[in-house]
Amino acid sequence: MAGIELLSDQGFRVDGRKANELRRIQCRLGVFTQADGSAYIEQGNTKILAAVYGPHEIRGSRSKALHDKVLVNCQYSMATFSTGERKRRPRGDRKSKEMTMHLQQTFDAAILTSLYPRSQIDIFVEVLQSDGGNYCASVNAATLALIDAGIPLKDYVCACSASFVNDKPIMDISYLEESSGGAELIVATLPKSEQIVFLEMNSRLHEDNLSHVLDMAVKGCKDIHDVLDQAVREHVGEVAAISGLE
Amino acid sequence: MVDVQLSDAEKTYIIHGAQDNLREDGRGCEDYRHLEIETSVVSTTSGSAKIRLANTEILVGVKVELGETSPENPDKGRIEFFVDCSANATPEFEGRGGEDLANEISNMLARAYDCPSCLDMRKLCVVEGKKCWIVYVDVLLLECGGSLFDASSIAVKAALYNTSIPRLTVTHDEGHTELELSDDPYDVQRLDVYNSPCIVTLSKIGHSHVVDASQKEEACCLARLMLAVTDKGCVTAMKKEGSGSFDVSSIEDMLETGKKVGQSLNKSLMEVLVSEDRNMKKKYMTGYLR
Amino acid sequence: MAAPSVCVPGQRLCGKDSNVQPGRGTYERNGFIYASLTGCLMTEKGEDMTLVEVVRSTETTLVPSVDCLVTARVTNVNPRFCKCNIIKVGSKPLTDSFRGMIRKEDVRSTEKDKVEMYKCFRPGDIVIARVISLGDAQSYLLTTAENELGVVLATSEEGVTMVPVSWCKMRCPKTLNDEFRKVAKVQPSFIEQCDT
Amino acid sequence: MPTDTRRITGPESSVSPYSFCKIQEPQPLFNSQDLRKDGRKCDQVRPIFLKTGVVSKAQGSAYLEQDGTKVICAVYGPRAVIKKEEFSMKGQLRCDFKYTTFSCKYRRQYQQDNEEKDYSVQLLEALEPAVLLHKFPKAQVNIYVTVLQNDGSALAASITCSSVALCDAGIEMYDLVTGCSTRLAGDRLLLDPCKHEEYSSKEHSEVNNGSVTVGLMPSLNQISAVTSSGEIQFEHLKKAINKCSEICVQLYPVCQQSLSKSVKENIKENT
Repeated sequence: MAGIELLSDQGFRVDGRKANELRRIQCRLGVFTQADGSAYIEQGNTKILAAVYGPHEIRGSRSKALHDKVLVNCQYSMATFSTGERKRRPRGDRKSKEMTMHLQQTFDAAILTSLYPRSQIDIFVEVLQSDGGNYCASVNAATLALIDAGIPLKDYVCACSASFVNDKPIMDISYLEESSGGAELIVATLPKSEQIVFLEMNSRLHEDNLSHVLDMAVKGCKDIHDVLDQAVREHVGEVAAISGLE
Repeated sequence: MVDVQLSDAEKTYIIHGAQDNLREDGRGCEDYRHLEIETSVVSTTSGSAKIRLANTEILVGVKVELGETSPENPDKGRIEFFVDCSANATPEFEGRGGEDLANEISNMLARAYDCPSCLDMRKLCVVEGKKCWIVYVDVLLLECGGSLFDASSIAVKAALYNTSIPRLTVTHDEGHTELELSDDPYDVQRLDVYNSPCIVTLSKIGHSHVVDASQKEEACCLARLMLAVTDKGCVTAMKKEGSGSFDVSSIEDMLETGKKVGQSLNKSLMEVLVSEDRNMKKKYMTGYLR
Repeated sequence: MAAPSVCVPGQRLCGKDSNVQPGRGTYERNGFIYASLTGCLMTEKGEDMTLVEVVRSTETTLVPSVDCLVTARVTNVNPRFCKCNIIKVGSKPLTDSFRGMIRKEDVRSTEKDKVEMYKCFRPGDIVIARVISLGDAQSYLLTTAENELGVVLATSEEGVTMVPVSWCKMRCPKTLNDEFRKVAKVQPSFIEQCDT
Repeated sequence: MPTDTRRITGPESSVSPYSFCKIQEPQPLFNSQDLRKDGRKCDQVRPIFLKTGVVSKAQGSAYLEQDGTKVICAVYGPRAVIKKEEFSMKGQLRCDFKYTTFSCKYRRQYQQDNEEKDYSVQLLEALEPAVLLHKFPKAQVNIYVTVLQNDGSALAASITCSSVALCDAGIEMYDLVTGCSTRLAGDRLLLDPCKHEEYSSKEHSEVNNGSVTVGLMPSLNQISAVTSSGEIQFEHLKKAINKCSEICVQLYPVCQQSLSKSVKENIKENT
């Protein structure tokens, strides 16, 4: 895209970050009382709320029940005012349906599903403000909410995006960088075991560069893991202190 | 709405409590629960507000868009309400589950704002008969803890207060009209919400009535009277809800209470909004991280 | 008979005391008896009390209730239960059918574990059954575990109405084939008695 | 407003014919003799025609006419609940309020719009307290109200009409529900307003400009529905509610007469 230099000669991006720098992450666990688990995350200007209900009895038709594992049910919806242009409806469009499916697949792989056969876990994600990396932030928020709900996971699921600009991979891209037409690689990993649970790439990227970009994204996931881990430890510590454990 | 199961004994306890002006959480019949308001929370909107009324949490985003005027009202802008019940609040709202409730809330809000003195729609007209501002008020329900109508109306008023509409200059040039947007992002038009209504819901419990019913109280209330009350002490919309009925004389008492509570609610809300507006620069953190 | 007085819902009929009792089509509130139906006011004088009733000339609202006899048409049979449509409550036909269900263990009162549903009911059979509970949101629970309850009308594979030969068999008059059914021992007096 | 997407709409640049309509200047609601446009006094209600048993298929039905406002209502049931819903020991009422497409000045859509949905709910909540719901557990009664022609006070007329239809169907009720609406203009009350007298936000006028509709159970003296729009002061609101309730009480004998007439006719036919 002409006009905007996504990566300056000095190695700074439009928002002042370096190529391998994440946006500021702020998060909180347990924002709601009614949900079994909930979390809020801000990655730069992307703000996401996630709530987890369950495991509980299958809601709706019983035929959805799986006899050997839990049914992971997701819903991704975006507030009508979350984007620059007003959305007509919060969900039900193709993009949010796709996102719902991706989230479902991701967490099906990360939750210890065999522990709760014939039950259901709901993960509801609500985008309050969107500025690129919605999937990544949703995954991170949902992970925190699942942890808050006390649902056994193989590991944290951390997601990060990356792109390739001026022969250099860049990490955690914003909406501006997303929409500039470059390649976008999204990856969700289990950082400890270094397993990839979800990978998606849009647009064109030379084969040789793929590994660099992927490395950058995986590195981002690890960085995110550190931030999330710290938040979780702090939260658990607080809760323990309040309830008189220790 | 989220169901709360109550035993008969619990119901009797609440009903007797309401009679003696002492409710299960220690409030009197005309007291609201703790209310927190924050404005300017979402940067993609022209105005936004988040309110937390005990367990009820509502986020309102206002977006203004330039559109065509309607043929019936060529000299006025428009306001449109949309309510979304997020599944975060309860799994029952998943998919289209919350639509009925959402419609009810948005209809009530639309009716409450459907009178000339609430918001001056003529100020939103840009070119008469052609262009006007359309104000989209989107209400997002994040957690349900009772009094959704009251909380939504408060949040809407706060968000409208917070709304800034870019100033446009209109130049007429040989039959063409040109619109020019001001370069200064601070050169904005604010909405006058001084006379916008707040909804007060009076729930009839036993023979008495309470404001701001909690979920437990809602479970033992058969009929509710909703009043959209303005600062001047006028009603802009009224509605009875629920499967019960009211005695003719009890309606008069409820109106009395509604007026009193509604006016003081409006007053304290405006105070908070004005003071928050002044302290805007000091505050930098928003959302859930304070 | 003199012209009956017609009353409408909400009309106050009389005061209620120990010898005046509210009957069908009425309700009691604050010591008075009010009409809850549109119809003719009837008073029934008993030994030591009077029953006040509002009677409609046409059928009143009719829904199956626990312990009443119903006539149902079997729609669906599987090894655990059979589904049917309730078409009559007592002797009064319904305008809209209600769904009912007869579970395997409610077919007969003896040897419940040996019941084979296909040997008891077939789709299309007309069954007299008793309502045992309102069941779930879907259907009423019915039982045929009485001698007088069960299949009263059934057609054979040939499409001919069969005649009962024993409590568990019916015979086709055309082919003389026997088919298994849980047959009701139809006793008009019994059914009439249950209606009241 | 939801529109039917399967219908072919005009080209994108098309303009609705209504935009060429002349905008009517708001006319004064009453003249110097305090008479309204149709010659009524302020507190005069239009004559009511009410007939039961107009839909032969339905269990109960009623037709109500108040000059230009014509409402027909059919009641079906109690019948089995078709939709998958939770078990309830109480019966359920379902209300469907619909304007016919040709009933108003502007053409209505086939699908229920927001106003109609809102009215359906209000109608339901007006009737619910009057019906003995425990008499038909886990069954439902469907009430279909169709406004054939709308000349104001449609909701009030629907309330009266549907409660009479429920009676005709033989659904047990604590009481009838009668409806009445009024338009407030300054300190005046215009009872039973016509379409052009009903409140709309277009007019700029002093406070106390609005409409109130009340549904009352006359013999129990309980208000089962009350709704208002427009800006009204509390004192005037009270006055309006009381006046409406008075009229509602007066409507009771009208319904009674119509119902007993139908019962007597029925008896005649049967004997």
